[in-house]
This record gives sequence, structure tokens and C-alpha cells, in this order.
Amino acid sequence: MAIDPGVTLETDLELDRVVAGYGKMTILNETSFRVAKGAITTVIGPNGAGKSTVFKAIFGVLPVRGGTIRFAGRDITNWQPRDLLAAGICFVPQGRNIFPELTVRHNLELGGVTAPRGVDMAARLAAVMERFPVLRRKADVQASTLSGGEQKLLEIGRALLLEPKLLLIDEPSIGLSPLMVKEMFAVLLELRDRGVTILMVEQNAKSALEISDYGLVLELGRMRMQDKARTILEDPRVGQLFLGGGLVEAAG
Amino acid sequence: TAGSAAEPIKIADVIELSGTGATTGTNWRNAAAMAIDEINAKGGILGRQVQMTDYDTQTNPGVSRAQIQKALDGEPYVILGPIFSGSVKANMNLAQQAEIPQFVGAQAEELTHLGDDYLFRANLSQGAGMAKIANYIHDDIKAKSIAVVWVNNDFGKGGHDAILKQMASAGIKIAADISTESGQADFAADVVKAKSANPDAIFVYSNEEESARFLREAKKQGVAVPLVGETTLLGQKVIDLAGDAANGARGHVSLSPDAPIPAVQAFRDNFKKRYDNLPDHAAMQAYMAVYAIKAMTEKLGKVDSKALAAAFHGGTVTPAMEPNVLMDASWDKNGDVDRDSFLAEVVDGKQKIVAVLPRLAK
Amino acid sequence: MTPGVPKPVLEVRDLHKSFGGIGAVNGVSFEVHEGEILGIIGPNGSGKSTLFNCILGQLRPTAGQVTVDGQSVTGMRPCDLNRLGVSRTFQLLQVFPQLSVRENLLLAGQEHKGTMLSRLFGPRDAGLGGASDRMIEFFRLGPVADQKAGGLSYGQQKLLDAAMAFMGGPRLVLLDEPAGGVNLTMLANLRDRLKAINRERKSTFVVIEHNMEFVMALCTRILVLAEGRVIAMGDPETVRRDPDVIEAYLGH
Amino acid sequence: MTGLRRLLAIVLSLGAVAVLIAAPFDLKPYGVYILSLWAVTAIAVIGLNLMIGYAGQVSLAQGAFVGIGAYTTALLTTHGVPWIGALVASGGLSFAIGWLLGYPALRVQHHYLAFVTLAFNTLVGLIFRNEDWLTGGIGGISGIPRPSLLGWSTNPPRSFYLFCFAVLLLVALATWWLIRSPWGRAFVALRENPVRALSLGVDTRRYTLLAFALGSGLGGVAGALYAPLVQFIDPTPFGLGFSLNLLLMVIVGGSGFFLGPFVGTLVAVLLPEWLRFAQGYYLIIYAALVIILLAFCPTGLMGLFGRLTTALRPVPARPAAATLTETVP
Amino acid sequence: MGDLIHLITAGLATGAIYALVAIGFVLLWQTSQTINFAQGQFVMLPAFFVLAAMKQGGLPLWAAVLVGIAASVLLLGVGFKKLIVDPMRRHGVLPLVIATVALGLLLEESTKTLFSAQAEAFPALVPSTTFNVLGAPVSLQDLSIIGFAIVAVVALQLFLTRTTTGRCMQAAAQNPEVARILGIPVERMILLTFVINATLVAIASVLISPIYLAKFSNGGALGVAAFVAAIVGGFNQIRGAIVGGLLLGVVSNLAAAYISAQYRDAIPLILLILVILFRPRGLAGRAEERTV
Ligand SMILES: Nc1ncnc2c1ncn2[C@@H]1O[C@H](COP(=O)(O)OP(=O)(O)OP(=O)(O)O)[C@@H](O)[C@H]1O
Ligand SMILES: Nc1ncnc2c1ncn2[C@@H]1O[C@H](COP(=O)(O)OP(=O)(O)OP(=O)(O)O)[C@@H](O)[C@H]1O
Ligand SMILES: [Mg+2]
Ligand SMILES: [Mg+2]
Repeated sequence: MAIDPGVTLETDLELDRVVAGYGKMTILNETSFRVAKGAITTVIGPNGAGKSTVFKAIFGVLPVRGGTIRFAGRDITNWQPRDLLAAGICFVPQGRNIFPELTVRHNLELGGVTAPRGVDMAARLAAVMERFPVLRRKADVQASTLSGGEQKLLEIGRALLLEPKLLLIDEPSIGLSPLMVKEMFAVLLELRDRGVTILMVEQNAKSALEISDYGLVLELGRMRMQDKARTILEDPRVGQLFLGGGLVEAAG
Repeated sequence: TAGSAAEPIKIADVIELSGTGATTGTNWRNAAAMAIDEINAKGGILGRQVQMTDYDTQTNPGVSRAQIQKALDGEPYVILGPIFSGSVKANMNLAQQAEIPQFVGAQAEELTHLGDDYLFRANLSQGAGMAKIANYIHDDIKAKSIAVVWVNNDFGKGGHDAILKQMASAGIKIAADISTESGQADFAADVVKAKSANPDAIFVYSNEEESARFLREAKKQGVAVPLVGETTLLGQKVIDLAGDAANGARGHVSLSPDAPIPAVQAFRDNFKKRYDNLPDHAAMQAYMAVYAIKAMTEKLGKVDSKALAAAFHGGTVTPAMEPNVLMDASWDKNGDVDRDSFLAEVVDGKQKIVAVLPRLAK
Repeated sequence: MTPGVPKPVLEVRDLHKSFGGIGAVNGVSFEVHEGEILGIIGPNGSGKSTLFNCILGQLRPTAGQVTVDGQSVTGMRPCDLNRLGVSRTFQLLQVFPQLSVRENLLLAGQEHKGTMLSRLFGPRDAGLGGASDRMIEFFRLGPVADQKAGGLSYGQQKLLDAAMAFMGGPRLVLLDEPAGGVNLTMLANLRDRLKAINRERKSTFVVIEHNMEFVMALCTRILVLAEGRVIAMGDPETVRRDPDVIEAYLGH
Repeated sequence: MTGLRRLLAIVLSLGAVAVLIAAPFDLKPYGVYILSLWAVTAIAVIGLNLMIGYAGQVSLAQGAFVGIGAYTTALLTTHGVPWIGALVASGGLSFAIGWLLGYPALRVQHHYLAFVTLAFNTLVGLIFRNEDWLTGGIGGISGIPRPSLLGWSTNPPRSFYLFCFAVLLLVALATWWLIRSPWGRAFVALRENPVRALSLGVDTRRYTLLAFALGSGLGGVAGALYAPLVQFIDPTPFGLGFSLNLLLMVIVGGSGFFLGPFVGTLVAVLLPEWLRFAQGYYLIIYAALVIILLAFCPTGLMGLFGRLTTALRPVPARPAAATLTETVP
Repeated sequence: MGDLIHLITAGLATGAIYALVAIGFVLLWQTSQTINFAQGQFVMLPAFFVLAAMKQGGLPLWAAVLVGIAASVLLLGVGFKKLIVDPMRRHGVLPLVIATVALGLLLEESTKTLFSAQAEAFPALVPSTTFNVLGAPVSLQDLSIIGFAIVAVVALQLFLTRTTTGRCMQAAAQNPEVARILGIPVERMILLTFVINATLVAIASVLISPIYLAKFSNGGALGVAAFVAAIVGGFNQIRGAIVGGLLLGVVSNLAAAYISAQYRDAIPLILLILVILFRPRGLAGRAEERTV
């Protein structure tokens, strides 16, 4: 699963001096970066750096106070999620995001409510369940009874129903078994190969960067580094600060 | 409490304008207001305008006490209300301390036996009312046993206790003693109970809409024995609400807007014109009380609360003194009022007075 | 490996838990000896969290025995268990959102200090000021120490959750995916800290985790669950090479 | 609470205390009565706030506990027991019953719990009404004496007000201490995340029952003052409506704020009085105002106060973390 | 025996009324996680709209009923949602509960002041003919109420569980943030909830008032009874409303006849407490979700 730096990659998503925060606290302070089309870009950074905040800002969950966000040439700053979905952007937030009292199947179906008429939801649903068999097995139980990992799979599956152009996915590997992480990464790679742009946050950074084309270091709400994933992976200071330099030897 | 001829005479109306007592309280307030407007239009009392202020007790004794206190701070000439015995009990001693006469709609027996010589009734006590009912059941209906259906609240409980006392002394057996809730909607159980006790008559003592609902259910279950009531049951409101289910209901009416007295009927029509609903007995009490006060004050020739209270003890007002007192009424030393009252029966949707019962003291 | 201390700190005997007839834990037995760090791994939905919930009294096991220091604690209330020095973290974030980080920590420790009365009339911080400061210091929560916990980032909450588990100075700690969403560098510190505590206080850990690097580097022994059954148990290397484990969990 | 906010709060409350002590001396008896009513009600509301605002246990039965306290006091004092004795009995009884009423809270929460307590409130009301032999039934109990302590008779309205106010102050101080103690923290834990609290050794059962018992106990204390205030009691005032009204005072004041109950009660007791000029419309206007108030500050008046003071606070510093630019330790 | 049957049929009739009101509670809870303490008053009010339309507007009954429904959809549906629910929804259940308590007071007092403080007779849509069932008189009105309650429940149950819109409504209630992220029009879903509720109460009002009589103060008791019914039946299942309502009606009749008239109101409440303690989800309710 190597990345080919050669391919020509035009910008798909662009943040330009974006300012956002909670209450009076500013978290994103003029954050700017570009995300290449049809590539996987992984954002890393310490806990509390503002990674999720970036995603919330992009997806109109958190009001953007300054700067602009562009997608496929259009200014999408402070758009409503509904319109962003229509524009082909999907968002899988961090943590637990299900409808506890609905069945797994119904949870999944809700991922496709904004799909345009014609599309064959049933088929896509089947495809997703094919991909993650556990969802089929548990299709008719209350979603809240799923295990942590199963719930995450449910969310990931749900995001695939709309066949997005840009997928924002926040720490998808949390709670997934290594096997499932592999599976999930495989899915992402397939999507990329179909030209989908993927912006992902991962704390499980080493494995993530390995399948990524680009890496992006976020810190104190600022973009510190952006480069080929490989380069980031090999940068010693990044290794020390964010990739748990120590861990590697110890485990090695 | 006197004051120069210039300033108006203040009357405080401490009454149930919200809470469970709102309906009668509003009737009372409206009638009083109407009486006072009429009086002022005719030049007031002793040439002074009369000014009434309402104080809402929310049908809550604690609040009623606060409101009486507030009313007294305004130094009124007399106080009207409240109607609920609980509220009266909670606040009467304040009026007494301030030596301001208080005309209440409460019917609980004990109130006038607490040695408060500033408390006056605007209506027959339940004791007096039930005495007349007892005679009626005994003499006219000739019932040996009755079922008593009563609303378990301030108003109904007092009546219940009174009627049981009277029945005991009249030697009439209580076949069934059925307590109901105010605001109750479904009287199936109660009618079933009353029926299965097969009494010679059923005595119904409740609020207007509950009485109406009971009458309807009784009809639904085809109750045959006479349904006897005191005042409320025979009121026009109940008749309207119950429809033809009310026909045949009979009993005693302490005050009736349908009394065969021109003045009373004039009052009823004016009230209907002004408020677009029929006056109930509470309305009549208030109306008559205001005019009684006017009559008595003019007889005294001065506006003096203490003197007024004194004058009402053993005093009598008559239509001769003031046509709008509607009927002769006299108060004894306890402040209990006595008037003529009526036996009535509901005949095709109208209350028909069948007999006038003379005052006990005559 | 563990020093051969005779009596196990935690002993689970043939534990069963089923939901509406469907077994989540089907006869799990194991022992944990003083000073051990036992890792529990297994596919998503294999019953790890349920196992924890049964051990700790959050759920009533359908059948089976749990003993701590030889004393049966089956069906004992979590708070009483905790007072015996058994504490835990949850897989899904479990903090007190409206309380500040510091308050969260004080709360976590206070029931282990003094009596009901001293807690009413005694000092406000129940004499835990120092301890909480040290926790905040170690988990790098200083900058957000006085923020409401609900306003922390995912990783920060995860760390706070872990910190709380240690406030009462427990002898046995059960951690459900402590690494999820935690920055790798912080994770390295966490691992070292756990080892340190384990060495100094002779306290014992049971850790559910999907991050194999972390587990391998931390645990002295690993137990593998699948479909509610133990399919392998042993030292990290053996388990890592076990074909069943690779098949069911790690992937090739 | 930041330093600024605490300072403001303290200054305001001290000022308020001073005013409230001076108030009755230039008020008519009616005004004094309303103030006394405020003080008495505030005690019950403090108790309710302890349950709801801190421990997160919804109770629609506080009115019933005021009733239990009032009846206990009425019965005892009319039979010659000194008020202090009656107070202890009222508080104690309400505490005990509150403790029992807490048990359902161990099984159910939120609206379910609310309805258990609602049912309880109605049941108590029915007992007040139907058990004439004990409670005087609908007739109620009249002629309730006002206490006289060490020769000082509280019969005059002013004295009785000051007496109520003194009790209120004591209650307030005790509560203030309680909520800032680890107990207070444990109560909040019940509200915020009982599952986690339980796993941290917080005996949620004990604290839940305590919250109920303490809150209800304060209801009883309020009752012990209500009876001698009105000097007559019957079942009507202690119905569900009253409990809802007490809840309203908690929310309007700001649930979970120490000063909430004082403000909330003030609004609920005084506002209708101020509005009485509107004659028949005063309740309509009152209800409308409450709705508007909640629409603009759902967190209650203290919540609003909080928002205003935070507006004065400096912007919090952006949380820092290790940086690439700083040299690696 | 005849008595017993009669008590039961009569109880069922009253129970149906409770059920009709209870449906609203359950609906609001399931689709917006709100509790409306003014629901009783909501049912009381439309009757007066109808009366006004007949008296002032001089309309025939059927037209007046349409006017009533329209008015209630406007005021009790759209108005209620926009002016009261929206500002408070985010702040948990309690502020809204209190606001609705105040709203209940507002509606009662306004009705009393603007319409009438007295009970008013209300014209019946269905003739009040009664016929015998096993020797117990049953009126057409009773049947129409039971009928409508059942239809409403079945329809809503299907709508919520079988249609995407219905599920979107539930989703919007259970997790608004995520619903928004998935592009579910949360606001519109909630509005829909309240419009449905408003329509229901209006129809309920028209069906109930001929029996109950139209009175400003009817709401309180009715509301509480319906609440109890909803909880007993199961707060998270529409069908619970029917089960609870009918049970409640019968139980209180039997209690009044055979246990104690004075404590007739106590028996259903004791039932309520028992149900909550031993089957919190309610008799027809669904089990609550996984907590740990
Ligand atoms: N809802 C909130 N209210 C207030 N502050 C918040 C909120 N959410 C996040 N923050 C603050 O914003 C900063 C960035 O949070 P964010 O969730 O973006 O971090 P992150 O990079 O995603 O961290 P992690 O890797 O742990 O998920 C943190 O300091 C956090 O305290
Ligand atoms: N309350 C419940 N009701 C029904 N089924 C449940 C319940 N809790 C857990 N389960 C089922 O039990 C199985 C084990 O769940 P558990 O959470 O223990 O898995 P896990 O090993 O922790 O998985 P993960 O690694 O994803 O956290 C799952 O299939 C889950 O669906
Ligand atoms: Mg994040
Ligand atoms: Mg798990």
C-alpha cells in the first residue's frame, strides 16, 4: 500500500486563515492548509490540538468566525451540513454517534436520507453489510447494544452510503480490532482509488500515515507541517513529539 | 373608616377568582360589581360613590389571609367574601380584629358559632338549608331511605355532614353515602352504587358541571327514584348542561334567580344582558349583600363599620327600604341570615318553583 | 513474568453473561496475580467490556464466580468493590462534564478518604489537593485543569478518565481501551507510568486494548477472547504468533 | 465561580440581607406577611434545589412535605408542644419519609421518578383530606399559635417575619456549607454521571437517599413555619399545584445555583402581587412573563447573572501543549 | 354482574378519553424528548375555539370544527414550537416542563377571562344514542372515542416505525447533533411533531367535550390522568397510551365502586407506582437501552 507521489494532484479542499473556537476561546487561529484531490491526507497532532475542531468547522457544526473554506472551487464557509452533503462531503465525527434506540439497519438507512432520488439504497446497504458482516448479523438489534467497536463500524458504514466526493473521518480506528482497522483502511484506499478525497485524523498515526499520501501536523490550532506522509513519518522531531518515539524502540 | 363625604366608600371584595372556586367566585364578583355600578349610577350611598376592589384568594386559605390583610391595609368599610369556608376560617379573625364587617358566602355551620361578631352570612347556612331539605324529603317525597352523593370538597363536605345530621333526626335511613371528586368526569360507579342500594330517593350535592354529569349518567342508567338537590342541582346552569337529563330533578333552592319575584327576575335579566351568562346563587348572594349594606347604611345615616355590624345583628332589610335587596332578609345575633326560600322542580328544561318556604323565624 | 505469589488478586471462574438468550460471555475463567499486568484482546464484540462489567458489578453475571483476594465479590455493588481497591475506566467516555477537570479528580478520590462525617465537615478538597495536582501534571492536563471536563477533547477526556481511576490509590485497576484516541507520545508516558506504578505499588492491572504495540510493550501476560470464550492465554510473544489469534484478531 | 463573580455575589447577598432585615419596618402588615411567606417558601425551595439542581433528582412532592411539616406542627403546637419540638418533629418526619421516597429513585430516574413523586403528593393530599380524625379533614386546623422563644413572642407580624428570616439564614448557611463540601460534589456526581460515580466508590444509593431526605426535610421545616404564619391549614394549599410552583421557583431562579431559590421565590411570590393592578388579568400576565423569562434565560435568573459576569471576565488563555518549536525535553 | 360489566364498559369509555390525551404525551416524548404539562389544557382549549366560531362566527358545527383544528394547529402546534419549545429544548427537560406549566395556567386563565368561567355544553358530532351491551348501556359517543383512539395509535405507530420520515423524527429526538450531520432536517421534524400533536388534541377536544363539557379548568385533572395512563402503558411506545388509558379508566371505576370512593383517586396512583417500580418501561413499553 505505497503512495505514488508522482500523480498530479490538484487541491480539492482549502482552508484559508480559518478562525473558530468555543465560547470566547479561540481554538483555530488563522489555520490554513490544502487537501489534495483523490488522495488520503492524515492530520496528526497532540490531544487538544484542534483536529476535531477543524473538522467541525469544515462541516458547519461549529461557526467559522474568520477566513474561508473552499471545496472544489466553491466557498463553503459556514454552510449547513445538509448543503455540504449535497455538495458531496461526508463527516464521521469522533466518539459515539448513533441513534441508540433505533435498530442497526435503521441507523444505517438514515445515512442515506439525503441521497438523490434514483439511487438504489438497498443495493448500497447490502454492499456495506457485505463489507462489515457484523452489521448484517445484528441488523435488527437496538444500536445501543452494540459493542464499542461495532458501533464505530456502524458509523463508518453509514458514511459510505452516500458515496461522497470528500470524506472527513475523525479517528476511525478508535475501538477497532487490528483486523478491523486493516479492513477499514482497505476501504479508504479503495475509495481513494475511486477518486474520493479523504481527510482523516488519526492518533494511531504510524499505521495511518503508512496508507496516506500526505501528512499534516496540527498544533495549537495551527498547521505546523504539511508534506508527503512518508516524510512526516520519518521526521525525528515529529516522531519524538507525536509518534511516541519511545514506544517504537520499546516495542521494537 | 368614616371619612369626608368627598371620598368614595371602599368595599373590599376578597373572593375566589382563580383556583377551584373560580366559577362561583367570578359570579359573585360580577354581581357585586353590577350592584355597585347601579348604586353609583343612582348617586351612591348617602351621596358618596362606592368603590369596590377585588382581591383574588386563588381558593387558597393562605392567600386569602394575605389578601384580607391587604384589603384591611386599605381601610375598607366592609368586606365581601370569601365563599370557601376554609378561606373564611383562615382570615375572619383579621377582619374581626380590625372591626370590619365581613359578608361571606361560606355555608359551613360552625363559622357563626365562633363568637365573631363581625362575620355575616350572605346565604343560609348549610344547617338551615338542609333542615328544609330534610322536611321536604320527609313530608313531600316521603322517603324512608336515601342515597347521599356529595362532592368531597369544602362545599360538599359541610353539606354532607349537615344532611346526615338532619336525616338522623328525621329518622330517614342513609342507604348509601357516596363521596365524589370535584372535577370528576365519570359517574358510572357512583350511579351504580346508588342504584344498587335501592333507596327511595337520591340526594345530589355537588358543583354545577359535576351535578350535570351525574344527572346524565343517571339517565343513561335509567334511574327511576327522584333525584333531590339543594340549590345547585336545580340551577339553570346545571339544567343547560345536563339537557333533558335534568328533567324531574327536584328539591330546595335557598336563592333562585327564577324565583317568582319580579325584582329577582329583573336582576336575572340584567345580569344575563351584562355578562351573557345566567347568575347562580352566589351571584344573588353578592348582589343582595351589597344592597343590604346600602339599605342598612342609609338607615344608620352614617358610614361607620362598627355601627353597621351592630345594626346587622338582629337587623332586617326589606324591599321597602331598598327594592334591590329583592327579598326580606334578617340576621340573628350570630350573623346567620334568614330568608324565604323555595321548593322547585325541573320541568322540561326550566326550574319551576312549586312552593315558597317561609322564613324559619316568623 | 510474575513472581509466583500464591493467592490471585483477581480470580474469575466460569463466568457467563447472556442478553436475551444470546451469550456475550460464555464461561471465561482466569486468574490475575499480584503485580501482574494482564492484557485482554479480542475481536470487536467478543465480550471484553461485558466481562469487565460483570467483574465490576455493573452487570449481574448470568453465572460464574468472581473473587478478589479470595473474597467472593459476585454481585457486589461497584462502589463497594471500588472501596476494596478495585477501580476501572470505561470504553466510552465517562467523565463528569459539568465539573472542572480538578473537581473530577477530587471526586474520584474523595470516597477513599475519611468518613461520611469528615467528608461533610472536613476540608473541601478532602485533602486530595496534592494528589490531584500531580495527576494533572502527569497527564498534561494543566492547561485545561479548570475547564469543564465536557469541554475537553476526546483524548483529553480519555486521559482524565484514566487519571480518575488512579486517584483512589487502587491495588487492582481494570482499563477498557485506555489508549484509544490518545496521542502516541502521551501513550508512551502512560505505558511507562503504568509500569512504574506497577513496580512501586505492586498494584495489578487488567487492560483491554486494541493497540498491539501498547499491549505488547506493557503486558506481562495476554488473554485472548473470541465470542465470549478464551481462545488463547500466555506471554505476549506466544500469543502474537498463535495462529488462532492471528486468524481471529490480528489478521495476516 | 471566579473571584470577580464570587465577590459580586457576596456583596450583593450581604446587601440583600441588610435590606431584608430593615424591610418590614416601613411596610404595611400585608407587605410583611408577603415577605414572611417569601422567607418560608424559600426554605422549601432551597431543599428542592438541593434535590434537583445539585443531585439531579426530580421531585414533584415538595409541596406534600411542606404539608407534612405544617400538619405536624399544627397538631403538636395546638396540643401544647412548644414550637421547637414541633420543628424537630416536622423536619425529622419529612426527613424520614423523604428517605423512603428516595428508594424509587434508585430504580428509576427523570420523568418516571417525577411521576412517582407526583403520585405520592396526591396520595398525601388525599390522606390530609380524608383522615378527619387526625387532620380535621377539609375543615382543617385553625387557631395555630405562633411560637414565643425565651419570652419573645413572635405574634406581631414583624417579629414573626424576622423570626422566619432568621431561620432562613441558618438554613442558607448550612446549605452553603453542604454544597461546597465533598457531599455537594457527590450530589453533583449523581446528577452528572451516576454510573461513573458508582465505579469511583461513590455510594450512589446512600447519597440519593440523603439528597431526598435532606431536601424533603427542608420542606418539612418550611411547613413548620407555614402553619404558624397562616395560623390555619387545610389540604388545599399542599396540592400538586404547589409542588409545581416550587419547582417553578427553582427553575426560574436557576437550578443548581446557590442563590437561585432566593431569587426564584422572590419572583414567584412578589411578581403576582405587583401585577394585581392588572385585576382579572394578573395571572395571565404572570404566566406570560414566566414563559418569556424562561425563553430568554432557560438557565434561570442566576444563569443570566452568570452570563453577564462571564462577559466581564477576560478571555481564557488558549490551552497550551508541547510544541514543535520548543526543544524536546 | 351486570353492574360489573357496566362499570367496565363505562371505565373503558373514560379510559379511551385518557388514552386519546395520552397519545400526545408519548408522541412528544418519542419524537422530541419533550414533556408538555399543558397537554390537558391543550385538549380543553380547541372546544372553545369551536364554540367561538359557532357563536361569534355563526358557523355550522362541522365548519367550526375545521376552524378549531386550524386554530389549534396554528397556536398549539406552530406557535408553541416556535415560541416556547425552540428556545428551551437545548436546556434539558425541566425548563420546558416549567414553561408548559406556566402555559397551562396562561391558557386556563385566558379561557376563563376571554370565554367564560362556567362550564359550557358542547354539541356532539355523533348522536348520543345509547344501546345495550350485555345489559350495560354504551353510547355511540363512547364508541367513537375508543374507535378514534385506536385508529390514531395504529396510524402513528405505523408512521413512526415504517416510514423514513417517522424514523427521522425519532432520530432527531434521540440525537439531534448526529441527525443534523446526516442532513436530517431536525427543525422540520420537530415542527411536524407538534403539528400532529395539535391536530390530535383538537380532534380529542371535539370528541371529549360533549361528555366532559367545555370548561376552562378541565385541563388539569385530565392532563394528570393522561400522564399516569401514558406512564403505566409505556412512555416510549405509542400503543402504551391505549393500554394505560383503558386500564386506568377501568381501574378507577372498579376502585370507586368496590374499594373506596374517598380514595378512588389513590388506587390508579398506587398502580402507577407499582408499575414504575417493577416494570419501569411500562406495560407495553420497550426496554431501555444499554447503559454501560
Ligand atoms: N465543546 C467544547 N467546549 C469548549 N472547549 C472545547 C470543546 N471542544 C474542544 N474544546 C477545546 O478545544 C481544544 C481542541 O479540541 P479538539 O477536540 O479539536 O482537540 P483534538 O485535536 O481533536 O484532540 P484529540 O486528539 O484528543 O481528539 C481542546 O483544548 C479542548 O479543550
Ligand atoms: N445490553 C446489551 N444487550 C444486548 N446485547 C449486548 C448488550 N451489551 C453487550 N451486548 C452484546 O455483547 C457482545 C459483547 O459486547 P462487548 O461490548 O463486551 O464487546 P467488546 O469485546 O467490548 O467489543 P469492543 O472491542 O468493540 O469493545 C456484543 O455482541 C454486544 O452486541
Ligand atoms: Mg479529536
Ligand atoms: Mg468494549
